[in-house]
Amino acid sequence: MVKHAKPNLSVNIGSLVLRNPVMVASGTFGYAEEFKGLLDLKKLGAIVTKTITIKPRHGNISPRTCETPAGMLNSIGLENPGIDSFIKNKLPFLKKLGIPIIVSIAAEDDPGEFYILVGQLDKINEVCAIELNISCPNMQKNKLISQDAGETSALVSAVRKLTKKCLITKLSPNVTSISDIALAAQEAGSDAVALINTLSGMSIDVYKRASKIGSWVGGLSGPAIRPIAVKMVWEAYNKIKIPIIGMGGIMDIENALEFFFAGSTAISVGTANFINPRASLEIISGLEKYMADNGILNLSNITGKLKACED
Amino acid sequence: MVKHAKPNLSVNIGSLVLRNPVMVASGTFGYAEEFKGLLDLKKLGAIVTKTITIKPRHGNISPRTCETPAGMLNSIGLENPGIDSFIKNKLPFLKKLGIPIIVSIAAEDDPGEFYILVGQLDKINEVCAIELNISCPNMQKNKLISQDAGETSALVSAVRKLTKKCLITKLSPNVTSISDIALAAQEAGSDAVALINTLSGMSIDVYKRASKIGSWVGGLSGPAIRPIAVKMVWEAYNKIKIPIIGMGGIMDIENALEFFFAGSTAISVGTANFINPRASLEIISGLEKYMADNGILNLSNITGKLKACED
Amino acid sequence: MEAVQLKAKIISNKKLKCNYWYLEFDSRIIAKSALPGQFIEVKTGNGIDPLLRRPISVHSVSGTQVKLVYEVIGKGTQILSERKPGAFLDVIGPLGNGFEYNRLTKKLDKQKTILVAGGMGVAPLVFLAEKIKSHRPVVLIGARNKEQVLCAQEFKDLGCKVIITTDDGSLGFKGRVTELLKGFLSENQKTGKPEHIYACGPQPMLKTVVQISRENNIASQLSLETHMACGFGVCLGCVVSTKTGYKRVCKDGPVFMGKELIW
Amino acid sequence: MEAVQLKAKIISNKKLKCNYWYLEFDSRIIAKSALPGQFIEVKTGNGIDPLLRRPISVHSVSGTQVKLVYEVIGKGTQILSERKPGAFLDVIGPLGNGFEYNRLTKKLDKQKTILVAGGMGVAPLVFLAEKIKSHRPVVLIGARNKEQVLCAQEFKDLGCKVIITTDDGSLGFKGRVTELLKGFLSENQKTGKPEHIYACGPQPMLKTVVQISRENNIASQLSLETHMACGFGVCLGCVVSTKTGYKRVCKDGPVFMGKELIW
Ligand SMILES: Cc1cc2nc3c(=O)[nH]c(=O)nc-3n(C[C@H](O)[C@H](O)[C@H](O)COP(=O)(O)OP(=O)(O)OC[C@H]3O[C@@H](n4cnc5c(N)ncnc54)[C@H](O)[C@@H]3O)c2cc1C
Ligand SMILES: Cc1cc2nc3c(=O)[nH]c(=O)nc-3n(C[C@H](O)[C@H](O)[C@H](O)COP(=O)(O)OP(=O)(O)OC[C@H]3O[C@@H](n4cnc5c(N)ncnc54)[C@H](O)[C@@H]3O)c2cc1C
Ligand SMILES: Cc1cc2nc3c(=O)[nH]c(=O)nc-3n(C[C@H](O)[C@H](O)[C@H](O)COP(=O)(O)O)c2cc1C
Ligand SMILES: Cc1cc2nc3c(=O)[nH]c(=O)nc-3n(C[C@H](O)[C@H](O)[C@H](O)COP(=O)(O)O)c2cc1C
Ligand code: FES
Ligand code: FES
Repeated sequence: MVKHAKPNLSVNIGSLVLRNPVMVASGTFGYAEEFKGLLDLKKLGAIVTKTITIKPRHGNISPRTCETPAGMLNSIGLENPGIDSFIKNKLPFLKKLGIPIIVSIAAEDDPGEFYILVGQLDKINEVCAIELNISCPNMQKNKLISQDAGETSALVSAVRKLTKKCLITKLSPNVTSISDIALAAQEAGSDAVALINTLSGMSIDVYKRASKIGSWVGGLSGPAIRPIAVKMVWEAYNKIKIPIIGMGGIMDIENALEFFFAGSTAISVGTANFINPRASLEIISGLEKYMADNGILNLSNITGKLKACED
Repeated sequence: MVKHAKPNLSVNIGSLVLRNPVMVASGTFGYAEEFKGLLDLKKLGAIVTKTITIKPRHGNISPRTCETPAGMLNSIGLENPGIDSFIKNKLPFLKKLGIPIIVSIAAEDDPGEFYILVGQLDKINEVCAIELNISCPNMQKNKLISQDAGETSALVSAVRKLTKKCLITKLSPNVTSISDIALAAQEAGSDAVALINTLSGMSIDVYKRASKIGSWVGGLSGPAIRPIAVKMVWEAYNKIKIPIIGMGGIMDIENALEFFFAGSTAISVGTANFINPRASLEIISGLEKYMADNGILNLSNITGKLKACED
Repeated sequence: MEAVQLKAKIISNKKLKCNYWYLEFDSRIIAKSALPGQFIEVKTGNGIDPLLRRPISVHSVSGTQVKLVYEVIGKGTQILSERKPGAFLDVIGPLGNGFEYNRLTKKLDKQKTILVAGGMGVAPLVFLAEKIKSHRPVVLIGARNKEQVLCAQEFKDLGCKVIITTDDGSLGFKGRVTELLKGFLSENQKTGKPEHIYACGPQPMLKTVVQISRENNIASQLSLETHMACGFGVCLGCVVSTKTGYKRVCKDGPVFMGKELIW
Repeated sequence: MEAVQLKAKIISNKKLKCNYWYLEFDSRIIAKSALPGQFIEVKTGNGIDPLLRRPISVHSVSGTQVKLVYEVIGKGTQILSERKPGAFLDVIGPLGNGFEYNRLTKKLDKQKTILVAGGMGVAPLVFLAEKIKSHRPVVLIGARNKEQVLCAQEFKDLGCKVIITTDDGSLGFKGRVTELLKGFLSENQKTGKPEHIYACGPQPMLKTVVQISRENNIASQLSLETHMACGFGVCLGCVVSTKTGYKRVCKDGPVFMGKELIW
């Protein structure tokens, strides 16, 4: 009976095949080692590393995080050990896990840095995909690459020439039209887009009359932004053909399903990792159960399958 | 002693003088009559009416609202009786209150509709100010006027020629750079900008596999969006000179103070009116107390007065 | 009477059975003015989760006390069920139009009025039955199963004739309350058919009730439910389509005449 | 030992005095491995308000039970204080490095160790005092007033010499605990000065303690507090500046050597 047929959770993202569609979002899972003992890492669909730059970055002054209604602000400022130290000290542990590793990278000043980073990562077999973080709100830039369709397309097509690996472009929600940017990434050869990075936000301690974040502004994440993220996934889904990796406030299976119905091929768990380190695994088993209970054999049968609401 | 000096809550917005800086936001207070008996309307700094169009509008299909984490989505679709019926049936009650009345207006199809609406309102003494709603996400437009600096500036300067009344331009947060749009409104002669309207959002009922909103997409409001709104007020404050009317998730005096420190000259209470109809009055008395306790004689002493955060 | 916002003392908040609870709060002003079919907007907890108030019908009124019956189905009602007697509940009410019965029932003979309740739908009908008990209304109650049949005794105590049906037949007839209504009407063809139906329950049930009442041309009043952001007519979020355009369920309703609705 | 996430049964959750509460939960695995200065990340309630966990120090351990002492200052601690015994608390722990004492204190004579606690700062120091009680540490406690002096008896029961000071002089000396520390050090110049200071409390106090310990060149260990999003080293949100760059208070700390910190 359909009800008992084993559902197939695997999905393809460009050349990348995932055993299940649940990843952990960049910057919310470190380099996985921190979660050793808190969950069985081998069960994850994929791990996206904290964003790496060429040189080590110390990151922004503290305080770097604060809580907001149903969300949080962060301004870490891409603190990371730099690509060489990452490869030497962090990658070995990740390789041992035997699950797809997606390395997130960013440029500090010059888009050209992406070429160098991609060049180095292209040589490493265990790196299954590269995520271009052109949407980090915490680097005191007045404009992000992903806030301009032209710059996005220029960068992606340049990088595309440098690697055959699966390329994921991560976009910022702080734009007038997410689908225009997503389309630009697709046309430039990106294998997928990751939606969404954090929204620029600010929270004020009225007693200190100061921003709660040391670098004044931070990126908003968590359940508060979920409706914004779901809407952007839905909007992009209706305009582009490449897979969408949906994220933004996913805490449990119900939230994850919203993103699949809105058009996500895979989803990413972010802030939830801080609150419930097992959230991602609970979503995987929840997804298996949901598909079995509803006789859904393949995820493609739910991705984007949104009905009109009859009152 | 300073502590006991009576603080002065009045603020100026263009030609408009408010006894206190606390308004109620368009669409969350109807035409005030609905709140009769729930609070003393005469104490409000100003009332902004539900947005009015030339013709009556039936609005969008239901369901029109749903709850989200620390927020809500709405897709009312500017249901309103039209300008003539508004003037005939709604305005008389508002006039009797003897407090500043700000009429919010929008065009259904053609920006030219704004000229007609402004023409009619310009003749009415009790209308102290006109708010140009060029940022309603619920009219199934692919682009809003306030999502384009050029269109914003064109509309505002055209309207500016038609009236000497205080002109407030209400902007959408769904833009790449809020300060660019705010600047365009200022240069075109707007007396103030109102920040922010709702963010485009979507929420899915995973059991029905349908959007919880009948018209699929809605506008996100409530505490969830406060950090986004505060950031946009702060960003605009650092770029423009005209007053900012700040709003977005203001529930109490603490929230209101965030907006003043971020650069608001006045603030507007929206979604909170549904949950605590007295929120606006509690904020007014809270503001009086805060100023008295801190020896602040004038609101200009806190607007935009944000300190760097020492850890 | 205009609705008021106040902090009312919780007198009791007890589990009835299954997930059904009843709560009594003290408010002379609301108790005095509340009418059958009206509801209260309750701030179930402090804080912002859930953010919005929850609408709950006035189940009945005694002295200065207002009684609510509610089912715990989610966050808000869960938190409400955890509130302790003695604590203060932030309420706005009474809200909505309520059932129309004085003018209507005055001329009716006994047993000419039928109350149809589906599940939680009994809540507002008890209050109504109290007001028109002199007319000995017939009450048809439908529920999923025996455990979920509510308030039957209360209706009986008011002198109503009560007929029960359950989806699984674990109590009374087996089947939906709308089928029960059909049967009841055909049986009573001869004895002179009822002249007014009051109904409250899930939307699909109400739609069927409207059909039945039209087929038998009997006047009907339905108490509707929609998602409500404000509950007092200001957000325009709760509309339903009627012959005269969109109407607000919270303010123009929640009670509508069957003939008004476009169903 | 690696930290674990588990649902631990609440054994007791009682008000101590003022806004101070203590809570005991049962977890053999955490009780067995927790060290003084380590902390627990507690999900204070279900739901998303507040969204994040709250870090609370291990106050002490007895058998399979872990004891926390906390002050109700906001949403999270308020909700925590409403949790009932028998319910299950979602905790992650033990977290952080904890105080270093074995190697250090082995060679020390009695009364050569000073514990300096400001306000809630007593919480982790009780556990430490227990471990090094054979060295008869001297405990300096500072609080706003008499009511807010915590755990004094517990330290005495462990055989510690306890000296108290309050801002308003309502108990013990009048003044800040850092002044008390200064005084204590000058007095004991002759009798051979202390050789190690452990301190926990508000940041301004800790900064002064570091100064004092530097002036008197005494080694010091401080337990720091910062806002924490995760508590287990992954978000990089809780950093403090040290001579060797930014360090995570939750993972590399919360205990730091005075000489490491750039203060
Ligand atoms: C005028 C009116 C009178 C009402 N009277 C009563 C009453 O007397 N007793 C009572 O128990 N309930 C009554 N209700 C329904 C009650 O308001 C909802 O059950 C309640 O709001 C659910 O809140 P929650 O946070 O517990 O559930 P939520 O977490 O908000 O929702 C849980 C689930 O229930 C669904 N749901 C939420 N609201 C409704 C609704 N209005 N109708 C149907 N499904 C819903 C949601 O879609 C979700 O799937 C009334 C509703 C209205 C509009
Ligand atoms: C490693 C560590 C160990 C701790 N151990 C204990 C303990 O044993 N007992 C105890 O009572 N508390 C302890 N704390 C502090 C405790 O975590 C906070 O008091 C708690 O998070 C406040 O949560 P809340 O939701 O009640 O207050 P919130 O609503 O989050 O905040 C209320 C007010 O308190 C302020 N505040 C919040 N967190 C902190 C903080 N970490 N330090 C100072 N002010 C803060 C906020 O800025 C706000 O003004 C510890 C903190 C850390 C980092
Ligand atoms: C503390 C923190 C650090 C983050 N760091 C990164 C990062 O380095 N690179 C990146 O692409 N996104 C980063 N993000 C964004 C997340 O990957 C994710 O896009 C965003 O948080 C929305 O998902 P969520 O609401 O589930 O957290 C970070 C988010 C948080 C909360
Ligand atoms: C139900 C609802 C209806 C609204 N209708 C309008 C409107 O007609 N015109 C308008 O300019 N803004 C409208 N808004 C937006 C509010 O005025 C306000 O900008 C927004 O809700 C953010 O503030 P808040 O978070 O305090 O609600 C509406 C908001 C809500 C929730
Ligand atoms: S719920 Fe707001 S108008 Fe009915
Ligand atoms: S709180 Fe996340 S790294 Fe310390």
